[in-house]
Amino acid sequence: MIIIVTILVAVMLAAAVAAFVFKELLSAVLAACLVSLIASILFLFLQAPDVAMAEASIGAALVTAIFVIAIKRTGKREE
Amino acid sequence: MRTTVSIVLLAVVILGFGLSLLDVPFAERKSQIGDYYIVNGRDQTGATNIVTSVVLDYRGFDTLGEITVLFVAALGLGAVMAAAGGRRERPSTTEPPSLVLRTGTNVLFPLLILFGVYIFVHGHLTPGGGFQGGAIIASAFLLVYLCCRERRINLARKTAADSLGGIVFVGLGLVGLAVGSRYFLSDFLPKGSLDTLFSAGMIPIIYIAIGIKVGAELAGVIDDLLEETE
Amino acid sequence: MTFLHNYIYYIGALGLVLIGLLIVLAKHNLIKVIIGLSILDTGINLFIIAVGYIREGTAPIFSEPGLEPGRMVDPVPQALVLTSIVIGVAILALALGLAVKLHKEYGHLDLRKIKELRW
Amino acid sequence: MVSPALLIAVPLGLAFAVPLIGLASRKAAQYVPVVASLFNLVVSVILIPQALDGPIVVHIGGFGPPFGIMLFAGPVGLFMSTLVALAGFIVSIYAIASIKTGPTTRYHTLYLLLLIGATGLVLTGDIFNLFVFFEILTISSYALVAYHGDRGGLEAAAKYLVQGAVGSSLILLGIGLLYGLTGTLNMASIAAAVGPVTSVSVFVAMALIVVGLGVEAAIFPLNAWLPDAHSSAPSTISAILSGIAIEVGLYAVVRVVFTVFGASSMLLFLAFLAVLTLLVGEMCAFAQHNIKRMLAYSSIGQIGLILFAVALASSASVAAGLFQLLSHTLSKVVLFLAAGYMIHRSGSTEISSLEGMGMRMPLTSLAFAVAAFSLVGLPPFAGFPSKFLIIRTAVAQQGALFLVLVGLVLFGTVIEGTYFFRVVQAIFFKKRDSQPARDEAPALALVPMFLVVALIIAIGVYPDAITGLLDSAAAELLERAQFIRSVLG
Repeated sequence: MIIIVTILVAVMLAAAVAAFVFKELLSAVLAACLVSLIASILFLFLQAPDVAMAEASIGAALVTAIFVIAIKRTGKREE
Repeated sequence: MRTTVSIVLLAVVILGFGLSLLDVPFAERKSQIGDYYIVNGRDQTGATNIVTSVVLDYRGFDTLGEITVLFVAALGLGAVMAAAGGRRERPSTTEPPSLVLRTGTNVLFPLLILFGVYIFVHGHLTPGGGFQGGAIIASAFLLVYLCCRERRINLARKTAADSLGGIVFVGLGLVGLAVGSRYFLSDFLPKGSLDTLFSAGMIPIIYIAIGIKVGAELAGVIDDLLEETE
Repeated sequence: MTFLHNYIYYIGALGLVLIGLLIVLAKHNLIKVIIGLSILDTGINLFIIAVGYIREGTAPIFSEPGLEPGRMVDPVPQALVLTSIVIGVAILALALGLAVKLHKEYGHLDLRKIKELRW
Repeated sequence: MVSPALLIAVPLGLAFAVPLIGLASRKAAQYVPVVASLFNLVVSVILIPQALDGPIVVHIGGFGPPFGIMLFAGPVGLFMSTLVALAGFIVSIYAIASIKTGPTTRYHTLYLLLLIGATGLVLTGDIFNLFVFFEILTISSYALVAYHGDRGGLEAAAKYLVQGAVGSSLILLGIGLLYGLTGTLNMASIAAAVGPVTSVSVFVAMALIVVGLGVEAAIFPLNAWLPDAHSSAPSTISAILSGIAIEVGLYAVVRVVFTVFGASSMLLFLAFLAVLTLLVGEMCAFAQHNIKRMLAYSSIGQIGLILFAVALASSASVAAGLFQLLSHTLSKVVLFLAAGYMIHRSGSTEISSLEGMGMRMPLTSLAFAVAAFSLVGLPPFAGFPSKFLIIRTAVAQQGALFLVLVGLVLFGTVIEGTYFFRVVQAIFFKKRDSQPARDEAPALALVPMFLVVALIIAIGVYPDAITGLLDSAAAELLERAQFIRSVLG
């Protein structure tokens, strides 16, 4: 169990760093979406199913969707 | 330069915060309040999902504030997007959606709505509630926008659902102030028997109101952001 | 191993807070900054939930008979985080709306070059 | 018996109803904030005598502290909520005349929600609930700053939003840490649990919350957003942001530092920051050519002055600080509202373009001048007794350090006097070559301004009318043990 959690946290932090590094905004948003998804799994491990559900449906799905809509209407790349 | 300064600044913040975490041991009980809710929550509120009883009864005032925050943001987004001009017709996508996408949307849309409704109606029994259900309803609308860009939600109906959801919540709270124990937002309805759909006093009613309100607001947010796409 | 047991969730949460703040402070693109805010929010939520966890706990839902109240995790942080997630999406939506409008005015979102208001 | 919960519930119900009303009639929507703030004004004033006998503690939902959320309507809370309702009422009347373009229904709803956020923030007794109302206040201000949709407004709103969002994240982080440390969210039980213990972790939690709130309160160096936001917003919103929002933010900082944490060791540091804020604000204001930016920087200076008085932490100085808060709110509301119509008539925000306004809009100019004199601290206006009391109580503090700080404060107020006299002189005594005809602001804008002007003069002449309320408000802020007892019994 602890090993799975450690791996998940490592992937989550790597995804967050990726969101920092990526110049392509869509990729950065997808990385942030991955962060949210893994966080939602961690919420489930921490016995918070309500929060996991909210994070998955709001934090991961809807937020990513509105990010993608906004990026489509603005620049695709940083700078 | 700016990056270096920010890293130094953050290092200080995180160091201080990390040090103070030593006083917050992981996986130990920190609060008597949580215990009180777990022990008394079922009797006092009638909900088997204690998180729901905290969200809607013990800390219901926070939730009233929370739906107000979402209301503010949806209105504010509408005001910002509408500042330059009025509501415009959205041009339909250049190529018509394929049959598969259209049929899929038509099949999935009612199912998603039904699922969202299920989630918020059962908020007091199972994980989930008005916010999660509302988000699922909004994603059903998102699906429709992906398929057929030119479809718009009915502005008047959206506004009505949005407003009525809020008014029901505040109204129930004011009724609680007028009757029964005379506290704002106090639960004056009978609790019913545990673990049945019609139980937990006004929790299901409020979650239905919140679900409809949140669904309407989030769908409106998507609609506003899609406005006048070139 | 005990170190990981005790601190892995805190490390994850603090890492997200750190990276989120770093993105907000060091990046100049408004959309990127908003992505940073979203990561920051996720980190804080994870931290608050981790505060409420107890060892070998169960979810605070009496979904089946025989669940011990003494082993349920603290429901208060979960209620707080539900609120905070919704507040987070509210801020993000408004911020993205502003970004779309700003892009319409300026044609770019570089905060260094958006400087009308200087005296 | 009236419950303080009505101060939030009734306006909130009305705010949810505004979009529906707006669907039926756009005209009707603009009267809702007037009605709601008038209701709040009346209820707050009715409740004040009761609160002077003892604070009114309301348990929301019928769950006693620390299990439920409570409202704490003591003298401070009701003083602030009266002020919010008064300023809100004045500005909402003015808005009927001045807000004509754009999505007006949304404007009026957001405006009402901003007032609700401010009212809830000053009345709540629960720290997470404070965060929620803080978000209502700030998010509605982000949206309202960008209301006109011009470049300046959008830019200011975006910068305000980013800084404000980071600030509120820090608050949330601090609240999470505090819950981990004390296991409660009720302010009184946190105060009881934190007690006299001062560990690193409690300090970190306090620092996070104070820094986050300090962004909204515009304490130096967290105030980079303020001049942009206050000068780019519509004038009604500038008035309410300068007159209400930052004061409410300051209230939250003071409540957290004094009541929740009882951090007397922080006070000297706060006094230093306050003097710094004052000097930075006044000096920047002096350098401005844009009238709204000048007023915005002057607000920063005034916040510094108020915080300085409060940080001295004697009962007289806290009362003086609250008095200054009152007189600043009254003056700044009139200044922004009057400047709004002058800018509208002259078409430019430059101070030089206001020359000759004394002839063109004599009544508006008169209101502007009275408010400016009051802010500078001239008798017989409300600003005189408040500023005088601050200086007197500061000198009464023993110690050379305080004398130096008082000297700096006096220096700041001299600068303030200089730039305000410069503007008043431009308005009344500079002649234009081609004098435009008289062109007064409409009655709907003049009446609210002169209501406040009358109040400024009335308080300036009879300051004793409110000193009783201010003294017991100061006592409430300073006596932490009393606060804990009145909540937890």
